[in-house]
Amino acid sequence: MTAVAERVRHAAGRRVPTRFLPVVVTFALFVLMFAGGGLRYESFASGQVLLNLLIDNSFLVVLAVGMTFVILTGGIDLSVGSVVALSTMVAAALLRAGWSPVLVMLVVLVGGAVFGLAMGAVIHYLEIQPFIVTLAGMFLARGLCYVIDLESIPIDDPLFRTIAQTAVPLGGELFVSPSVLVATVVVAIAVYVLHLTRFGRTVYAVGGNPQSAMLMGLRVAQARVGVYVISGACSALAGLLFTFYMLSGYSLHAVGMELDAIAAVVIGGTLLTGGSGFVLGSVLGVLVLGTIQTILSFEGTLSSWWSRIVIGLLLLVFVVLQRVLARRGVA
Amino acid sequence: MRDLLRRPVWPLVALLLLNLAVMPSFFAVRLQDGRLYGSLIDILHNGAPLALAALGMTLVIATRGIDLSVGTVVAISGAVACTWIASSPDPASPGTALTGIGLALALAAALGAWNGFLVARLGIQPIIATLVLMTAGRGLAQLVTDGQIITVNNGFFAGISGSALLAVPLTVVVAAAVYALVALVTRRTALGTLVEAVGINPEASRLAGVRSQSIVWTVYVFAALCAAVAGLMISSNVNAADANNAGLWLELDAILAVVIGGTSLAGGRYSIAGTLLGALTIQTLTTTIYSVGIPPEVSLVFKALVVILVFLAQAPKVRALMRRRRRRRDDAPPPAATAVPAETAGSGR
Amino acid sequence: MDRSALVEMTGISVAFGPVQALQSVDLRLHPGEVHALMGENGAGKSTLIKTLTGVHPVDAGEIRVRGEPVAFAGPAAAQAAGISTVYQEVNLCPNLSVGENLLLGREPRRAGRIDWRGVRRRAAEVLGRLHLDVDPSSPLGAHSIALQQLVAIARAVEVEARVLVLDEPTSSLDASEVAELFRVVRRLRESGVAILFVSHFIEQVFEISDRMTVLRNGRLVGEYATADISRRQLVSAMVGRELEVLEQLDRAPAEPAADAEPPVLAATGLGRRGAIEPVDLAVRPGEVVGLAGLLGSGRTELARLLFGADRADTGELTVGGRPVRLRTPRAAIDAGIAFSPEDRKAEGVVADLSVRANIVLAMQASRGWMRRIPRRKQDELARRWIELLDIRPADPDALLGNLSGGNQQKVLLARWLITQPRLLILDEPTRGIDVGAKAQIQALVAEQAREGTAVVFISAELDEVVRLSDRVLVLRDRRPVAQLAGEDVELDRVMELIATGGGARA
Amino acid sequence: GGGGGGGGATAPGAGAGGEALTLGFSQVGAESGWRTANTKSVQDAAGAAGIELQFSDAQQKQENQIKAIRSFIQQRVDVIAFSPVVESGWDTVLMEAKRANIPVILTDRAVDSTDTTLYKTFLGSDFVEEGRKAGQWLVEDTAGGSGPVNIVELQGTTGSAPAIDRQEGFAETIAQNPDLKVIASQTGDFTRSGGRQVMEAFLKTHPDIDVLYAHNDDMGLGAIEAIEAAGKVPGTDIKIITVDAVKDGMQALADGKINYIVECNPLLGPQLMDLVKKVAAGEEVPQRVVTEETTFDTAAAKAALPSRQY
Ligand SMILES: Nc1ncnc2c1ncn2[C@@H]1O[C@H](COP(=O)(O)OP(=O)(O)OP(=O)(O)O)[C@@H](O)[C@H]1O
Ligand SMILES: Nc1ncnc2c1ncn2[C@@H]1O[C@H](COP(=O)(O)OP(=O)(O)OP(=O)(O)O)[C@@H](O)[C@H]1O
Ligand SMILES: [Mg+2]
Ligand SMILES: [Mg+2]
Repeated sequence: MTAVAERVRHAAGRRVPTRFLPVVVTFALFVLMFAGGGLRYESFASGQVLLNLLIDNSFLVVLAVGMTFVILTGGIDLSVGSVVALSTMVAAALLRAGWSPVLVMLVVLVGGAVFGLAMGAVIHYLEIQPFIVTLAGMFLARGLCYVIDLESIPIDDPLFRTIAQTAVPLGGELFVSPSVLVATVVVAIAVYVLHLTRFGRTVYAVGGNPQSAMLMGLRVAQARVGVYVISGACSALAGLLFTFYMLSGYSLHAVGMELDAIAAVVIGGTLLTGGSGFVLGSVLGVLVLGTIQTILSFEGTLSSWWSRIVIGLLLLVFVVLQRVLARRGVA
Repeated sequence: MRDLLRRPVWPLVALLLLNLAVMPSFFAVRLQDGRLYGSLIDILHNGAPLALAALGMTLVIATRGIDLSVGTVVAISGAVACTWIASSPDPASPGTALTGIGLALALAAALGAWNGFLVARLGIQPIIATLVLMTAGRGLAQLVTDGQIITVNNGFFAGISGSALLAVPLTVVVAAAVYALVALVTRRTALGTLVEAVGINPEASRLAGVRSQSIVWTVYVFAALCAAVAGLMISSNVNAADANNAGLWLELDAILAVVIGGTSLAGGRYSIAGTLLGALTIQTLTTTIYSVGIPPEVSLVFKALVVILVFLAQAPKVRALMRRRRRRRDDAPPPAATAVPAETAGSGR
Repeated sequence: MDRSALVEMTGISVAFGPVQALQSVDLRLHPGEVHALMGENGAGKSTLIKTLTGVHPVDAGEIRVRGEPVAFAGPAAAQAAGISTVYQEVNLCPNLSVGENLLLGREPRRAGRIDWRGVRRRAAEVLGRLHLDVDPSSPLGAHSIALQQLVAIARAVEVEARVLVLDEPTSSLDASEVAELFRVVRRLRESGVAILFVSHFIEQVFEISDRMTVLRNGRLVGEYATADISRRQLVSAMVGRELEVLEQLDRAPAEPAADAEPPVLAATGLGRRGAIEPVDLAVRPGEVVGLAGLLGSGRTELARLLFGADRADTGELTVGGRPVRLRTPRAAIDAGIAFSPEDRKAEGVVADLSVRANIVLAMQASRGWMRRIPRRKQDELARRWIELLDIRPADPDALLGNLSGGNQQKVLLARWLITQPRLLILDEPTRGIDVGAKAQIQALVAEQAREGTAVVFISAELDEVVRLSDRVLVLRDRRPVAQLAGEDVELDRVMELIATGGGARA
Repeated sequence: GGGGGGGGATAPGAGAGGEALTLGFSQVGAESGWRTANTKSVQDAAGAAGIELQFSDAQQKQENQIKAIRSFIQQRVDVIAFSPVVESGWDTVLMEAKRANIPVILTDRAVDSTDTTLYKTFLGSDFVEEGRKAGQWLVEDTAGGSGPVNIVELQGTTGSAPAIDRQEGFAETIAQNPDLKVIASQTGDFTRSGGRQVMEAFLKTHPDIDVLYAHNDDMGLGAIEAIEAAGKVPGTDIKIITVDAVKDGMQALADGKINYIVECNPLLGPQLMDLVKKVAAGEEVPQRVVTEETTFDTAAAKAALPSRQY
């Protein structure tokens, strides 16, 4: 363990500021984990397995990006999973009703943003705790799914199908889905916004100390409401990617996905108290969760309950190692 | 008691009245086989596990923590007790049931200590620390029951939920007793204040010599024990352990109950009476959905709307706005004369 | 209406629930003047400032800026109108870098995005102007309160403001930093900025201000030209009666018997890598040991090691002659050590608990949760210490977070004094405390010492350290440079050691 | 279906080469006893048939199933079988499987793909038919009866396929008799506690319940507790129909507390392994294989109980 700590610190170089340390540690552990899988299972450590990790989790990446914004301000958004489901439902239902696919996508995205705006406004102006507001949002969005339809709605719109089934070749045998490209763009935009705009810096400031941010004359309201709009829009976009992934709308889609998103963000080294963390960390968090899943499916002999226990254990090993390494790194 | 009166009782009252309007016999309570019987009793009886889980959650939240593993511990405790009873050579004897219950509680305490270890000792963020148990624990429960629903036929075990003390269901008695005990302990000892201090400013508390680690540890163990008792009630209620579904998403309802009760998720000041009220409100809401006949496909929307309403009406900001508007309407002359003493600071948090 | 006033506040009243914080207060600020706002702890100074910048809405009264009535929606609006403010408690974001804190919200941009190179350059420039030698990319939270205070000041003077408001900017600063600040303030005054200045240091006020407004219990006492008022008059205006606080506290030098007794606490080679180099220090019963040094010299670091707040990685400690290892504050408290930390907001105040609960917190913690201090005893302790330290409002049920800064500090002192420790470590106990209370606290420390408590005393005010201490340990660059005792404890001598590091090793 | 056959002809030769066949099986989850029995049956049958099983549990999430199927493709298993969480949304991944020449078998639930070449066969029960069977019994039982019959329904998890289909089949059948009326219908989430709590509320609001139709045994068993607590006799005062026929349910049926159970058989393992071998060998198999299922009344339950496996 100490050796790893040393190596991490070494790799990170002496000059890595402590705030990057959690991300660096996460990255190192991710590589370790992936390498471990490669040693244990043949055909695991292939490029396509790595890319599949992205293909299968592109929606989670987008979700985690939105969640990162929210958590950076010290908030939380529990509604994201349900909004994903609602987005798939709305998209499927509108397509079934004969709407044009482009318009459908637009409606879904704007709808998600408006949903986030409403929650953000309640949280900020009425001073109600984010956990509760978004929990109500979670119930509401899920409930609206049922209202639209109980059964799953298949999608046979040609545009949606084409997007879903396109493989973007990367040379060799390797390919990714268009969703991966979308997720990549989202991540890039998020990094830009967080680090190169005043809005982004205000997000960090609000997470560090909302009182101070207000006294410093920053646009606290804009940031606090804005992150929920972003999260809402990201959820809707993730919902669209999920729709491409599934080609169906279903009210029971993405149950509990908010926990996956939160876990990814936290694993990526972001503090739930706000003010500290990086989008790239969250992406790594998603990859870690995805790797755990992949290892499980390669293992292939686990009963349902052992799968759960192993997921828990891997998560545990990961967070404990991360914690211990980051602590040593600082000391 | 005064504390209770300051809490928002009206959502509960409104829900009860809604039921009464739909079903005139809603408040009727009669004696059935030496046990009180009626919708109100159902609410109390079915709400007892939630109330207990929420009680443990309250203290955890007061220390700035959160416990996502509550539902899982519910499943584990039922699974352990029932599996023990079902696989023992004497599955009907009270002794077997007692041992099973003891085992379940002991294991829960250990799991709580585990959570406490991760949070207090290793300093892992509570949400992720307890997520580990939330994920792995249900697998553990399934491992214990082999994924099957374990049915037991044990009079003593059935008695946890089936028997009554002075006609009051034992579940209600137990929950009430635990609440009373916690209220007493937190008031009569310094535990309540110290828990709040740790939740409000951990560093200042540490420098003031508060043993924050052991306090955090204690509340997680207590939360797990509460969840375990809740799990025993739930599985006794159907004489079976369902490792797959028992306590599923109970943690969210527990957190909701705590927050409805006026405790802030940011830690610090908490209210036990408020949590009780919150748990009852949620259970009443569930019962209302069943008895008023809300179709399942809109029940979630209904629940969401009620929750939103409750919180809107309760938000200090909204109340202040309403008060201001009312005052403006009531007395046209300048308000200088009517210096309304604002509610004591801190009570509303 | 005063035509020349840049800011004119008239008839301002603010109430927090039943507490009337301000009642019909007037304040005028002219361009090119330094205006001191004076008053005891809790008089309403910070509240008046926060009303000006739109943090608190006014219940009654009017604010005019350049003759125009204004009602700022919040600090952002006030800032946009040219009012730049340093609030009393450091209000910056500890998670961000020093440079960012300086420029947050007005970062130089290029093509719409933040120009980080520009930020760093600008930050270095601003820090340079105040002669601050810090790395702008280091996180703010890693620095001492004093440095954070300087950053906050730098942030405020960085903008071209018409009005600069400084609420107790000097409470943690030592003489050279204060001099630096005053140099900047004078320059701004010359360029026509109106400066509102709050301080409890009477000397500083007389040094820098042109006029002053005095508040007492939320009411206006009067406005005076600094030249027309004596120190004694000012204090009695603030306090409302004659007070002999300006007399120097006379403290008898340590009784010779002290040396014979074994030290309460003795440290040999106590140090921590990156924080403070090994220090030898012994404190005997009844002795006050002062720690003197410049900002960042390692005083706080040493104090924290003595208390186990941080773990030492070298050296030994003995308490009462027995070797101990202080791994936690708790262990230190059990050994009879008390520590009032420098950063009261982060490390002292439990804001949402009542004054009473805060006062008994340490005592309760050391008794364990099972043995609750009976309510009657709590009430009695709270009442006695509220009276003794003149804590206002005198309400044991008030939430500590709602008290004024100085009053919070008094509560924290009370927290430790009631535990009757054998060794009392005070890191900046008089920070932000008004003249009257400061004298009280000094007297209290002296009295504690007389009763046999050993005291380690840290203060940015060298005067205070020298006056109170029997011995002074001088630190420089996180290294002990000298120990002075008896006759040698003398202001000039200490200053010289701090400045030069002194060839003379003790 | 000719295209499908063509795909099968070039199936990977691992099975043909004499090595053990590998089957990738993606299970929905472990949400009920029924499901666990289903899993166990598949695992045991694979062992018995000498087929190497790659098992993956999706924890009720479609995306996990899709991931699992992708990883099966990656691992180049010989045959893929899975119980779809939902009907829709499988086309993309099934297309990938087809491209990789790996035949697919559906178990338990169907998919709604229009392109039937994407899978070889579907082995499973017909939930709508189960609902019909339950309704049919009730229609016959109340035939010639006098006056209205008040039915309450305990639905499965809202939105799940068995819940929707069992409701549909039942409603469709009882429409024959205008006296049969569902006066309340609520979800009990397929669980015993759910069944008990909802039934408690029903009993308070509707004092005149004649029949309970529960979408699975577990909810029925929970409801029995509620009925007994209310001082009524299950099976007599209130007739009870359920679906599944798990052991506890059969016991209650034998005891007369339940009146009728429609079987939904989880023991698909042996049938599945047969199909796997055939498909791997490139043989033609029917598009739809319905599992052998029956219904039980009290007498049948008493007879079947001793040999009941789950
Ligand atoms: N948010 C608040 N809620 C309730 N009371 C408050 C609040 N803020 C300030 N007060 C009260 O208002 C009065 C004035 O406080 P203020 O902070 O203005 O004093 P001050 O003159 O700045 O004192 P100090 O020198 O100690 O900083 C005090 O009695 C304080 O307790
Ligand atoms: N956690 C930390 N990480 C990095 N540097 C720190 C940390 N804490 C303190 N320092 C630095 O250590 C030096 C010593 O700080 P310390 O607080 O002991 O100074 P001091 O002598 O008490 O002076 P003052 O309290 O007046 O600032 C300062 O330069 C400070 O910035
Ligand atoms: Mg002040
Ligand atoms: Mg210091």
